[in-house]
Amino acid sequence: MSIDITVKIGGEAGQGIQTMGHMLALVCREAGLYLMAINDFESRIRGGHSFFQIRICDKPVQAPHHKVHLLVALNRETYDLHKGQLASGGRVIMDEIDGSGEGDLIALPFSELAKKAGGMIFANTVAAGACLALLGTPFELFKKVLSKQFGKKGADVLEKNYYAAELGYQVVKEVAFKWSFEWRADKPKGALMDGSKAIALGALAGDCRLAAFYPMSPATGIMTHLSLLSDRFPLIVEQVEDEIAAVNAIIGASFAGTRAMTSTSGGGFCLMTEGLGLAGITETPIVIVNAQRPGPATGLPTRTAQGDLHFVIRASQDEFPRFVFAPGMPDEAYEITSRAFHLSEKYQVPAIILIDQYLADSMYIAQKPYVAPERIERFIAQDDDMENPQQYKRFAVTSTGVSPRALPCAGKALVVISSDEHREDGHISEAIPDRIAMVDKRNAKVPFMIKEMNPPKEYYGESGTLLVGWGSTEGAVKEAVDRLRDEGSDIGCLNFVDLWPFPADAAVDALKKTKQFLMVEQNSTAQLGQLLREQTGFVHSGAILKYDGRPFYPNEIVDGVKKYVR
Amino acid sequence: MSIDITVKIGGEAGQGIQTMGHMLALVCREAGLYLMAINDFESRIRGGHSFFQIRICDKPVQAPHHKVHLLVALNRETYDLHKGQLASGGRVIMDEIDGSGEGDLIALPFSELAKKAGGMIFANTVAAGACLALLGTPFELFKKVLSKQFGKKGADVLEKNYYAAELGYQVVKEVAFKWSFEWRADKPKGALMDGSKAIALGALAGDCRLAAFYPMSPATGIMTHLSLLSDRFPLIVEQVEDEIAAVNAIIGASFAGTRAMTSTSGGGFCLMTEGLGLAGITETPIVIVNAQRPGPATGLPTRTAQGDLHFVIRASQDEFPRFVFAPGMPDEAYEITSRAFHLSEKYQVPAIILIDQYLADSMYIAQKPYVAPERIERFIAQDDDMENPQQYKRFAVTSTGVSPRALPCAGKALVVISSDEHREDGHISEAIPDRIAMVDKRNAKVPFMIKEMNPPKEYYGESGTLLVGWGSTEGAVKEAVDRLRDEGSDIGCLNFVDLWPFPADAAVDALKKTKQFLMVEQNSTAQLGQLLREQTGFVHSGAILKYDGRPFYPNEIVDGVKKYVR
Amino acid sequence: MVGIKDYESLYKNQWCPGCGNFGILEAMKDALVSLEILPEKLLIVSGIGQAAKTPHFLKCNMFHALHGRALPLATGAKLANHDLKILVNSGDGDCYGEGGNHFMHAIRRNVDLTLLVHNNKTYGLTKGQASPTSDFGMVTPMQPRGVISEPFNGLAVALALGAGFVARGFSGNREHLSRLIREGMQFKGFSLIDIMQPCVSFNRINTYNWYKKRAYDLFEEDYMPDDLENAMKLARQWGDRIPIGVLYRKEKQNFAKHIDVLNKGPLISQQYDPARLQAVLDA
Amino acid sequence: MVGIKDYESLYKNQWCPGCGNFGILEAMKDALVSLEILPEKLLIVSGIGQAAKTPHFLKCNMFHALHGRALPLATGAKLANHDLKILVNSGDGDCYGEGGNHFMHAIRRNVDLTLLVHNNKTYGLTKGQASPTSDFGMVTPMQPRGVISEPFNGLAVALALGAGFVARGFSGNREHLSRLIREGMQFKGFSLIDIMQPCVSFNRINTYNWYKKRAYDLFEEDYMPDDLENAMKLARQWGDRIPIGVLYRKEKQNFAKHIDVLNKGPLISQQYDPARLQAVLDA
Ligand SMILES: Cc1ncc(C[n+]2csc(CCOP(=O)(O)OP(=O)(O)O)c2C)c(N)n1
Ligand SMILES: Cc1ncc(C[n+]2csc(CCOP(=O)(O)OP(=O)(O)O)c2C)c(N)n1
Ligand code: SF4
Ligand code: SF4
Ligand SMILES: [Mg+2]
Ligand SMILES: [Mg+2]
Repeated sequence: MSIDITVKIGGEAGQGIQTMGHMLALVCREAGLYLMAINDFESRIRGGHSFFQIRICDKPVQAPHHKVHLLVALNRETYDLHKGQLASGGRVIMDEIDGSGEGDLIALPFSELAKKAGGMIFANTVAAGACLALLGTPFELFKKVLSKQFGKKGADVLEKNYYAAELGYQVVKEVAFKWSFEWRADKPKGALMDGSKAIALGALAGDCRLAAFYPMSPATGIMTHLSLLSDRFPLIVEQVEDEIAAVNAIIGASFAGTRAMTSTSGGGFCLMTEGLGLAGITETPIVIVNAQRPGPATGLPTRTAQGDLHFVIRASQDEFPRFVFAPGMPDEAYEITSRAFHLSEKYQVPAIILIDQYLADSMYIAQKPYVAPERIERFIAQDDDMENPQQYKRFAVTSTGVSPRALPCAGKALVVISSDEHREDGHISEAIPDRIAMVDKRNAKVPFMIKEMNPPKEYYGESGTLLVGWGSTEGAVKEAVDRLRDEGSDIGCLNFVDLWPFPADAAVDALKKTKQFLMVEQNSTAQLGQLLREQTGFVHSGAILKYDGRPFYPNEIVDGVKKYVR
Repeated sequence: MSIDITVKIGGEAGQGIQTMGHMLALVCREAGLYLMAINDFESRIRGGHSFFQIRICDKPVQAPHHKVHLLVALNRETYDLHKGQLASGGRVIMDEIDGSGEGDLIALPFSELAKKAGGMIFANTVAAGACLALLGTPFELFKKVLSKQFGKKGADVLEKNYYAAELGYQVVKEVAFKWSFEWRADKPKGALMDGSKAIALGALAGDCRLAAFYPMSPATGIMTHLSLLSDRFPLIVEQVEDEIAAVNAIIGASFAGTRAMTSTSGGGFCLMTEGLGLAGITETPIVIVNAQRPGPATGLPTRTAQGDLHFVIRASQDEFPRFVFAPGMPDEAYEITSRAFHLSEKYQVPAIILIDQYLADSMYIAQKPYVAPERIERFIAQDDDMENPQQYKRFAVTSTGVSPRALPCAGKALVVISSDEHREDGHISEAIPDRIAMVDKRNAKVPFMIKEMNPPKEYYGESGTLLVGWGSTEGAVKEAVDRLRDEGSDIGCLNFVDLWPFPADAAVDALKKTKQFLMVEQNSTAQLGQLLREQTGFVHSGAILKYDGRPFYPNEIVDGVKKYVR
Repeated sequence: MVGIKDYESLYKNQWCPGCGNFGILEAMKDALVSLEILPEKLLIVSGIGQAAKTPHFLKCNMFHALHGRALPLATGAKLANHDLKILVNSGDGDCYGEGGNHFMHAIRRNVDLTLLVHNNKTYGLTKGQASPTSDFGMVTPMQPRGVISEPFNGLAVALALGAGFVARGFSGNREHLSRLIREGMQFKGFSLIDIMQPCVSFNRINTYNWYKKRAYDLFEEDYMPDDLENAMKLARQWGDRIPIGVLYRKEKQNFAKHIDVLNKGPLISQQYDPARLQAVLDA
Repeated sequence: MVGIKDYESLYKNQWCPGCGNFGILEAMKDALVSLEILPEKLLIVSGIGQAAKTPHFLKCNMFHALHGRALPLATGAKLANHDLKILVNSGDGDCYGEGGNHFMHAIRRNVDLTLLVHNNKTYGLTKGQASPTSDFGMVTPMQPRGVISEPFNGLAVALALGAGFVARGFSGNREHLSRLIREGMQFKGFSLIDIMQPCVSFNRINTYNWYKKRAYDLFEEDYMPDDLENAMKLARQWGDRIPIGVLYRKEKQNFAKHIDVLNKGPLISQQYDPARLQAVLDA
């Protein structure tokens, strides 16, 4: 890669780190560059320490980089904490009131300039200006982005921002920066996308009409996005009293005929497990997004993890089919979400989308345009489809396990549903044949569901060693593979997205090609590794596990692999 | 066995079936016989159909029998439903107003006799009398039991019961019954025990002092037993507003220094999963009994199942150690419960006891006296144990993962606990080293916990084929093994009681001795079978699964095995 | 024309003979018939318990859901299709115990549905433990030394939270109860009818006779249910005299009316529009 | 002698500068000092949220528990050791949203502890969504078209359920609030103090000034908090004038007093007796 620069902006919560990061991202996108940015913040509103770290490339990029080329230190602490990550030749820009003198440090009069521009709220723009100037960004490009950002706020605000930007540019005019590069005026490569937004859009593409939820990091972003869009669609986003209400509300909505979803994280998902079982036994389609964070319990609310795989595939008492998907990147999250609505309704089972804080809150450039489906295939039975609507049986036994699903009050067919075990007509039954028929009916769906599951994604799948991961680690794992291959290793990877019902045959086909495989997971017990053994008999020969709440950097995987592979 | 007789009493809920069954059980116990009785009832209070089925033997017996020798039909429906189960030569006694004429039927004027004795409430005693008379029970024995039962209610009630019993005896005087046998006046072989009571007693033996719960079949019985005993012990049994309150209340009580438990079933357990994680991250000992019933959701509230194994071992987000035990019979349930309190406190982890409706509601003769522990070993740190109580750290890192546990307001040591990830002193921390240290600390307990786990119980463990089950199916599986061995099969069985952390080495040792093994489970996917593959790599070559909500009869297992083994 | 027999269920009743639920069931049928609601136009949502089995014993669309969770499920259904006529059957344990939080928030939300709480002051289906409404001191097998918490007053809580239709019925007075149900269903917004319901199997205190002696009819007293303070007083009246009738009634904008997108019709009837979505995707 | 500095935490505060929680924290310290409670004799239980972080910023025994679940956990602790002095810090979301059911049942149970609800009318820690107490119409990033449910009135609900000590405080009036906390802690039974707390980051409506203009002090008015109807009226008073002080106070037997076994002392102090158990086992 010719351009591969990481800029990190650090400071206290409330200093506008994300706003500034967003500005940089927009500028890069506008210039036709690729980027990938992570958001690191504490569970508090002001103070503490957070950062936004953006990696700017001229090729697609899907993981953060562990070395920082340019550090924007909005306070002294940031400098102290992160200077060790500087690439050799890397520089730090910091307000001169926070210190000066160190060789790598460019101390600048940010506050002074901000005040000159009109007040401290312009400090971000000044800093962004300085930062972009160092990178060699044409000033016009920054102006263009500023005008898009602040145009609506009136000429005065915009002018002041222009001026602040200019001040930032000028103050570093004389400073040389090793990674300054020539910006070509290319057109944007794709939308600026984070996992939360991609899922919100995917929900619309799945024709979701009720989103009921209770706020919980890192799942709230999805609902914020949906909420802002809700006036343009037949969509209600309703914040309810607790997660139990959320899951039951979406079951009610789905029963009544609209597609519905909720999003939550671990503790909230716990509270939804009984409802999950209700969807299971009543065969009501619903979509639940579980955005993972480290646990147990409250854990680390704003951090990332992959610790819930085992839990979600087995959550709720007794047995019933469900789908579980773990998309790797926003583009895939969009597709998976819309597909989850489709499959959930097709098979009348709950679908769970497992993401994590890393995917939810990180920014990517979408690699393809998102396409709205032409039409939504519904799987609803009308009176007209029935021989005799008065004889309608909601749980009629069929060879596929899927019964024609009518909606309440939509015709003559009465829809009778019970959370107790039931007869075909939906009324409670404790009779042995009814119980067996219903368990068998629900289980009968599984083989058909498995046929819908995609195999794990292979990347150099024929290699002697495979790294095996799932969900959001895909980007980091692939980059690690690239680097190791560059060093001459015979290595590839497998990324699992469609996780349940487990595509065991496909997994066997993929695993049997390799001599050994290593798990790469963000948990402490290699949950997918255990599942692979259970489902295929294949045993991983090692695992690179990270469970400190921070995402994988490709180099950590490279280093981890080297412990196993020489 | 020379004596092996099954008596079934069937009728509507509210007809006093259980009272009558209890009478028979007491009489048999009094005579030094063994017995095993199951309770089959619907989720309703009056009407419908239920039965009590007691198997009477002169040797220990631990499973029900599928053939009925004597059927007491308290209504016509019972006769119609169950006559097919009669052993050849089996008889039915029924009130003559419900019908007569059939060859196997002994129509008797029960209502008439009851009225003669003083009213319809004596019908049960009349029927019991007839039933016992047919079995050849000495009348004096029945009188003895009646006097224990009704003595407290006054002479009049007792006399009337004597009279009713006598009427019952006389009315069948002339009737010959194939399985009438000679009753020897032996002394009782043990206490009459059901799983619920055994667990309640085990909780007392574990020094449980707060039992908080929300009613839910089949878990309520445990609390009813405890409640009745609570005035004799330092014990509060508190019914709370929901299961979430229950689990949080016991965490609070345990934190404050008393051992505490709750009991529930699937849906309630779902609601407790977040609290389970709270116990996990705060390392607070608690004991949860999950009494399984068929699901998902409400399912079959009064029926039995083993569908929650996967769920309970993985319930709650992220990872933390826990114990899971599944006792096979009341004697073991007593031991396991008291041990669960001990181990939970020793390792500061939650312990889950998995039982089911079958174990909870069935009656057995205890095979050994239950012994109260001499003393309770507590694992509490006092100020005196500390170098400097003011420096006390609740989550101090140790080599075993277990930190000294002080109690709040018990000394100078301040106890600081957070459900967020924390430092050693208990305050919230998002720092990477703290997170890693705490995950590692919690995980460090696992190897020590595994050492506490007993291996699966072997019964003819060196055989060519093993049946593998867990929990309450033990009795039926063993009897099936006995029968198959009698027929010449080279077969044995393994019963898993200590399930988590999984004793993988012990399982391997047991499984490697056999050529093949078959799972016997009350679920539809062979959950333990899957777990065995995950944990040991061994794959079962077949499974005998029952998921209709009724317990296994040994003959079903025998028949099932024959499909695999010739 | 709708007749009682349109509502006859072929499914066999499972309640105890003499149970107070029968009176509620009949009153419901009366009200539905007099409102001329066809079974296929009615949706009943219920939780778990004896009360919650009610819809099985009628003929209608029904969702017999989880213990305590009928209200959020009904809310979701109503949001999806606000043309639905929804009745909720719940028990005192279901609604005020396990479901207590939803009860409060359903009131705040003022969704247009009618909630019938079959208040037998016990957990019937689980065999007679105390419920949140059991009287202080009530002895049960589970509370052998008597209940030691104050009974839950659903009517008072509803009033405190601004409920617009708050009523108490008695299952032993079918005509009166059916009137309450009718008025509740006609009310635009959330309506609560807490129903004194004898449980012949487990509640030996609050029997038919106990209630009959005490219940007095607010309709007969020409009580005007328009004053919150009076209503609150009546909600607390318990003992020798217990008022039955509408304690409070005040219509206000219901939930669906606040949601602009519902002006275009129920969510389920609106069209999916790929162009509109594509515009957002391309933005 | 207990002094303010005994309560200074070494753990760094995490609230926003200017947050109303600081006033509550200081008032708590004042009250604890004047009651001469030593840090090692105090237990604070809290849920999750900004409010619930409070005990970290004091020095004391503490259990910072799950979102919404502080009250049942505190109840369990109190049953285990009824000598514990327990304070509960909760937020409006924590207590009235996620924890609503426990709130109601804690009142019914009348466990002797003091509940402080830091009512900032928003979900602070999760970044400013509406909470159950947010005003009708309040616009947030999550409620872009405004809140469409009625605000939750915790005081009115508590009164409806028979709470014995019901008060409202204001974090901007430290002295007044510390008096409330003192009286609440001295009260034998469940005491509720709902505290108007400005959130400078997310609630731009209910600011310090907004409250200062409206709050009037019931102590100054010589209001007698012994009448339920008056209390109910005050609980509903909101708008131009908002009363702060004790709205209602009535002592009644608290939960622990009803439990015979506790006459022998706290559960944790009683002895395990193998003989007594063996007698039951042999019965
Ligand atoms: C989560 C959960 N907890 C507990 C139960 C068990 N349960 C079923 S019905 C019931 C109580 C019923 O009482 P109530 O709601 O008053 O109804 P009633 O039977 O008295 O009409 C309980 C506790 C359950 N089904 N689900
Ligand atoms: C089960 C669960 N759901 C959601 C959350 C996320 N959460 C944390 S704090 C909070 C709201 C806090 O609001 P409030 O209780 O009013 O406290 P404040 O921060 O305003 O003081 C939420 C929803 C959680 N931790 N657990
Ligand atoms: S138990 Fe009570 S409430 Fe339930 S059906 Fe019987 S009488 Fe009715
Ligand atoms: S977000 Fe609001 S409540 Fe939370 S600390 Fe900041 S000002 Fe206080
Ligand atoms: Mg009830
Ligand atoms: Mg708040």
